[in-house]
Amino acid sequence: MCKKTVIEAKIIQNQEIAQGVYRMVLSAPEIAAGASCGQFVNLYPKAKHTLLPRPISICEIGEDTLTLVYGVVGEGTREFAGYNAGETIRVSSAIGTGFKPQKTKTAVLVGGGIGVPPLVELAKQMSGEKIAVIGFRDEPFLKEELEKAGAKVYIATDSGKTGFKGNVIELIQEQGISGDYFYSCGPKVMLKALAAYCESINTPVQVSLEERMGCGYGACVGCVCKIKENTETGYEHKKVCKDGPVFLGSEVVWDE
Amino acid sequence: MCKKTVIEAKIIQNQEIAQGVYRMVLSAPEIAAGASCGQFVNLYPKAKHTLLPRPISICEIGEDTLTLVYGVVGEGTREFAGYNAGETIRVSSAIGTGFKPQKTKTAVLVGGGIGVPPLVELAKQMSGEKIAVIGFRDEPFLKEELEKAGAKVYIATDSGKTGFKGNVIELIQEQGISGDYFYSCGPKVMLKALAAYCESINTPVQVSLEERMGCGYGACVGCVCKIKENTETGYEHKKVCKDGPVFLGSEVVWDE
Amino acid sequence: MSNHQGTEKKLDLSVNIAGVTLNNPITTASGTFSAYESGAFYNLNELGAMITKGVANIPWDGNPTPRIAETYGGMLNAVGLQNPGIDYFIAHELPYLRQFDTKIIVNVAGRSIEDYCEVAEKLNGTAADMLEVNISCPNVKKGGIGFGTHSEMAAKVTKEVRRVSKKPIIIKLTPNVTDITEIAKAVEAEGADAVSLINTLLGMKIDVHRKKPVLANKMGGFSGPAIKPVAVRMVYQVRRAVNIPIIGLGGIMTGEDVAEFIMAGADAVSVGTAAFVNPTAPADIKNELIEYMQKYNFKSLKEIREAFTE
Amino acid sequence: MSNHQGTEKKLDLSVNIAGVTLNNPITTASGTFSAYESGAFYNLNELGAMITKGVANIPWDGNPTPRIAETYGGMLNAVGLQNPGIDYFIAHELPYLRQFDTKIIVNVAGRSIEDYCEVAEKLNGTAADMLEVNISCPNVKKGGIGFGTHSEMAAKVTKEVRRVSKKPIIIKLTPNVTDITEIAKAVEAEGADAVSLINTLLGMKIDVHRKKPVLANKMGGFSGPAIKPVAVRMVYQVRRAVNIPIIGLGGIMTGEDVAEFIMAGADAVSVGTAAFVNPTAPADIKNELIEYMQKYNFKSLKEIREAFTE
Ligand SMILES: Cc1cc2nc3c(=O)[nH]c(=O)nc-3n(C[C@H](O)[C@H](O)[C@H](O)COP(=O)(O)OP(=O)(O)OC[C@H]3O[C@@H](n4cnc5c(N)ncnc54)[C@H](O)[C@@H]3O)c2cc1C
Ligand SMILES: Cc1cc2nc3c(=O)[nH]c(=O)nc-3n(C[C@H](O)[C@H](O)[C@H](O)COP(=O)(O)OP(=O)(O)OC[C@H]3O[C@@H](n4cnc5c(N)ncnc54)[C@H](O)[C@@H]3O)c2cc1C
Ligand SMILES: Cc1cc2nc3c(=O)[nH]c(=O)nc-3n(C[C@H](O)[C@H](O)[C@H](O)COP(=O)(O)O)c2cc1C
Ligand SMILES: Cc1cc2nc3c(=O)[nH]c(=O)nc-3n(C[C@H](O)[C@H](O)[C@H](O)COP(=O)(O)O)c2cc1C
Ligand code: FES
Ligand code: FES
Repeated sequence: MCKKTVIEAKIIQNQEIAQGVYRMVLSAPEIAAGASCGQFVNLYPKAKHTLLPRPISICEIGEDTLTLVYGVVGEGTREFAGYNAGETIRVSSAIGTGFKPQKTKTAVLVGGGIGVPPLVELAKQMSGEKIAVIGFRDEPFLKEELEKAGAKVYIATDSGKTGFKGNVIELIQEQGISGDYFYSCGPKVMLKALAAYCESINTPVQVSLEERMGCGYGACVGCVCKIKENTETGYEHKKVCKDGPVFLGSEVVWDE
Repeated sequence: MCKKTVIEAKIIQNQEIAQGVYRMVLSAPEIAAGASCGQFVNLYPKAKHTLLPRPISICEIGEDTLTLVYGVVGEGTREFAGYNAGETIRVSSAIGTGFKPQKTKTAVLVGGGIGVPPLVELAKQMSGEKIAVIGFRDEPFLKEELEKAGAKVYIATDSGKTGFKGNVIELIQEQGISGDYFYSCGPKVMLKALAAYCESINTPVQVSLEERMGCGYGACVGCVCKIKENTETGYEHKKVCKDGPVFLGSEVVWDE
Repeated sequence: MSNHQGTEKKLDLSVNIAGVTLNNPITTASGTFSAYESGAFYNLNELGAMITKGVANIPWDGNPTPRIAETYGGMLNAVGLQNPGIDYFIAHELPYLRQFDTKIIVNVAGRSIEDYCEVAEKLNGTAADMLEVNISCPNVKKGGIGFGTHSEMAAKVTKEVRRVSKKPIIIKLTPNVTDITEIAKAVEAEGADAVSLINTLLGMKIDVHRKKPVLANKMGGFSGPAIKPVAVRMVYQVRRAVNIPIIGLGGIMTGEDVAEFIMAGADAVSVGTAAFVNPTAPADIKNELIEYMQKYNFKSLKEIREAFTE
Repeated sequence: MSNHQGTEKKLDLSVNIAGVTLNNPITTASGTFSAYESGAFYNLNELGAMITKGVANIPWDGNPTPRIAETYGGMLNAVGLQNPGIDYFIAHELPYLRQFDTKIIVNVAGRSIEDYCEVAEKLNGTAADMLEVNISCPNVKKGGIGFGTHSEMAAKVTKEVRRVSKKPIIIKLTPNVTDITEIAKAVEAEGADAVSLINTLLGMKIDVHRKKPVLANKMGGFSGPAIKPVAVRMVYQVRRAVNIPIIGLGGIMTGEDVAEFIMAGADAVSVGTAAFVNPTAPADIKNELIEYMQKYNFKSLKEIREAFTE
């Protein structure tokens, strides 16, 4: 009956791969076994004044390991960044409804900043041609991992320091990148613009959303987003942590 | 003007010397230089949900070091017990009014349990004959340190496992231990009984009191004890952290 | 630690609340528990009772997001009582709850007295063992003032729900009042079978980097270990003001916290925010309570309560 | 981080409260500060103002010990306003305070309206810059009910103290009320020059090993970072209810916390429990506030306040 759990996992690696961005590899065979691309895990800080779980997408699923890539933004991720290999961290089972890889000819994977990580496992899971278009403020990361997973990688940066100067949608248009299915994870403004773009070119897109979470496992209804439904309001509040984080771009109500 | 401070001191040693009792040696030259026997320092836990300082008596004052001996009783001391040599801990300047060593022929130092530590530095500071009578539940500690400081040591334990079976006052009476000045630190019941005994034999005694503290440095009036004064009530509330922790047994109102 | 069970009197965790016997005093705080999701982490039969999310007469959409903010040792929520309505609840959720060997307490929300009564009536014929009436909801008919902050309004809701319901009713009190004993006495006088306290404190957090409130709703309900001293104080005060059973909650994180509430006067307790910090918290806390009782050789909750001296 | 001072407009931390200019918004919360002891750790000239411990018309003995308990992210105190009385204060403490280049705000305690007035009158001719009237004290004449929990009583104290005092008066509000805006409006109407909030929440802690309350007084005042969400919410509410300046406090630990209170509507702030966690907290927090302002290029407290959007 108890199909989910929280374990103390051993940290195998915890290394800065770009400024303020860390790759953490955990030894967690039982969690890796139940995980699929686009799901996330909850990481629990040790500091007792920070209570809530930190949801982090699964970047890669190994036989016995999970790879996470996270940015340092606040107290919890700052704590995580301080861990050394050999220490342990509390981590939950893989949670949520992830990407559903489709059997299409050319898949376009669009990532923004700290939204890039889940695209790596997605790329690994897909056969067929795959193009990754990834945008950053300044410093790219996970390019090699995406290439190793067989993707052709295009990079955009806000600063223009690396690759195309501009955002991913401008890059897609500039390079005339096209495909028959899009997948994306990144800031909401990017996802919203991409969903509009995909609608305009009549191509489906799966998007991975973010929301502030309470429980992180479906019990509190804290983390909802608006999904189109045949109700009075035209939408229903669905849980990002359970019904998502991945939804079809066309079913999301992009109001804000 | 700023004559007090809180520093990050390096831990040189942190070692269990009896069950649940630890000796911590800190490298803290500036604090050691200003410290005297019977004063205490505040140790600040790192865990942010435990806010208040933990007052710990100074056990020994070295040239550049402070030695503290503490028992693990709750969250803060449990945290301290987990530190390794090389790590740091926040520690305050020496605080309070400590023992005033008197020039007498025979001093009797009476300690109970985790009240024994400050007697070590006291013994070191005193010339003349000194007798230490120390009581424990079960397992004695700091015997060698007191002997090294020139004291003849008598031990009592509740269990009778080591030394005399009974309490320190029974031991004093049984062995006919006497002196012209007493100094003491330990549980309140012991101090109260000793103060009564000293009064009965007309010998002065300095006692070191404990009280729950807020600030730990004299600002909050949280840590008071009743000291006899010529007021309406016959006493005044004095601060254990500033006016004490050491008072004359004869001036304390031992009501509880 | 004495641990001679079998030879000695056995440890009895059970407690009777208004005629309903719970196997143990641990229940799940409303809004922090979902049988399906929580049951993925621990065996729900370990609970004294499941208290459901608030259910209203019709579906409520809840508030916009962000609904959650973390604070120092606590959290804020402004879920806004999103719920699918009582008909859906009875048809689709209650049947799932019945499979577990524990009691079912349905938390009831409403924007008017009629709302509360409609839900209570619809639950009459069902498997629900008790109702917990959340009177912290704003009364839309009275300009959004909380039912729970005025003793006359609290009394009125209690009276009407008591009249229509065939189940024992627990009134859940808000801590955002000058004198909680006044409200507790008012609801006791109108037939409340028990009270539960505390609901969340009202709090706010501002993100000084984004320069706006963290919650879309600006203010939200403040819960977690940070608030425990207020909860313990109120349970202590209410215990000395009324004679009906008390379900105590607010910041419970450990078995010793449960003992603290029982000493303050609670008959049972609820675990809320702790289940966010650790999904198996209710089960773990029950085990810690047993350890605590063994350490001090307490054989029943009553013995814990009676060991307390002021 | 832009940091071009000198060439640009200079950073101005000053704030005017009821005609008194503080060099910066950082003051010391009453009861958590002693000029002599705190001044051993940092330079008191760094403060916007020193707020003293509560002083009554005659010496108060305070409560029995233990007076202090630690809670999760907070603490309880039941010092009971021990103080040497206003005559001693004026003769022996005020002269010491005068040497510092900062303002002096004297916190006033009383058990009756006459008590408050007596202290206020005696302070008229002195170096005190302002009075902060703590109306959380129990009114012994009215059976120990807090002045601060009833708007009529709060208004009455304000009116009488305002009448006798020649100094600006700040009324310090208690959070243990159903609607703090009601009290704030009542004291504003009677001439309060400013309000400060919040005083401590009422809390309790039980030691489950000793099986009794930790505090000799059983209940005590709950302070520290745990309570900040309640304080921010109340400052936000009161800012929208009255026009007089607000001194905000409750759980401030960092410079960003100060910015949070300013965005919520505070004109100045007080640092209390933080000074127990770190004796130099008031000075450190002031420096952190400056860093925060530099990061976002704020030149004054007003700019912080105006950057807040709801
Ligand atoms: C489904 C999902 C997957 C995510 N995957 C990744 C990932 O792979 N890599 C990565 O770097 N980040 C990811 N994030 C964002 C990550 O959860 C936050 O950056 C992190 O929680 C911040 O924690 P903190 O303690 O450092 O920040 P603080 O601001 O101190 O956190 C305070 C609270 O806010 C929450 N919070 C803060 N920012 C966010 C956010 N953007 N989204 C949700 N909650 C937030 C925290 O969880 C915590 O409860 C993901 C978020 C979601 C919802
Ligand atoms: C002047 C003085 C000198 C002391 N010297 C020593 C010493 O040399 N060695 C030693 O082992 N202990 C000493 N103590 C007692 C020591 O301060 C406590 O054991 C310690 O604070 C417990 O902290 P904790 O977090 O482990 O316990 P918790 O119970 O988790 O602490 C909770 C709170 O209660 C306070 N507290 C708990 N027990 C005591 C106590 N007995 N006295 C004062 N405050 C307490 C803590 O400081 C903290 O604020 C001394 C106390 C005082 C007042
Ligand atoms: C996310 C969330 C949702 C809640 N929803 C409800 C609810 O629907 N009905 C209710 O009576 N209380 C609700 N509460 C309040 C809790 O039941 C409980 O009273 C409060 O959180 C204090 O307990 P805790 O500190 O253990 O969480 C909710 C609390 C949280 C955190
Ligand atoms: C030990 C202690 C003593 C206090 N004494 C007083 C007092 O004399 N007068 C008063 O108005 N407030 C008093 N307070 C309340 C504080 O001034 C402040 O309102 C409260 O602690 C909240 O702020 P904080 O969380 O920053 O501590 C006291 C608080 C503490 C912790
Ligand atoms: S975070 Fe609780 S339901 Fe999603
Ligand atoms: S602990 Fe604050 S005065 Fe002694």
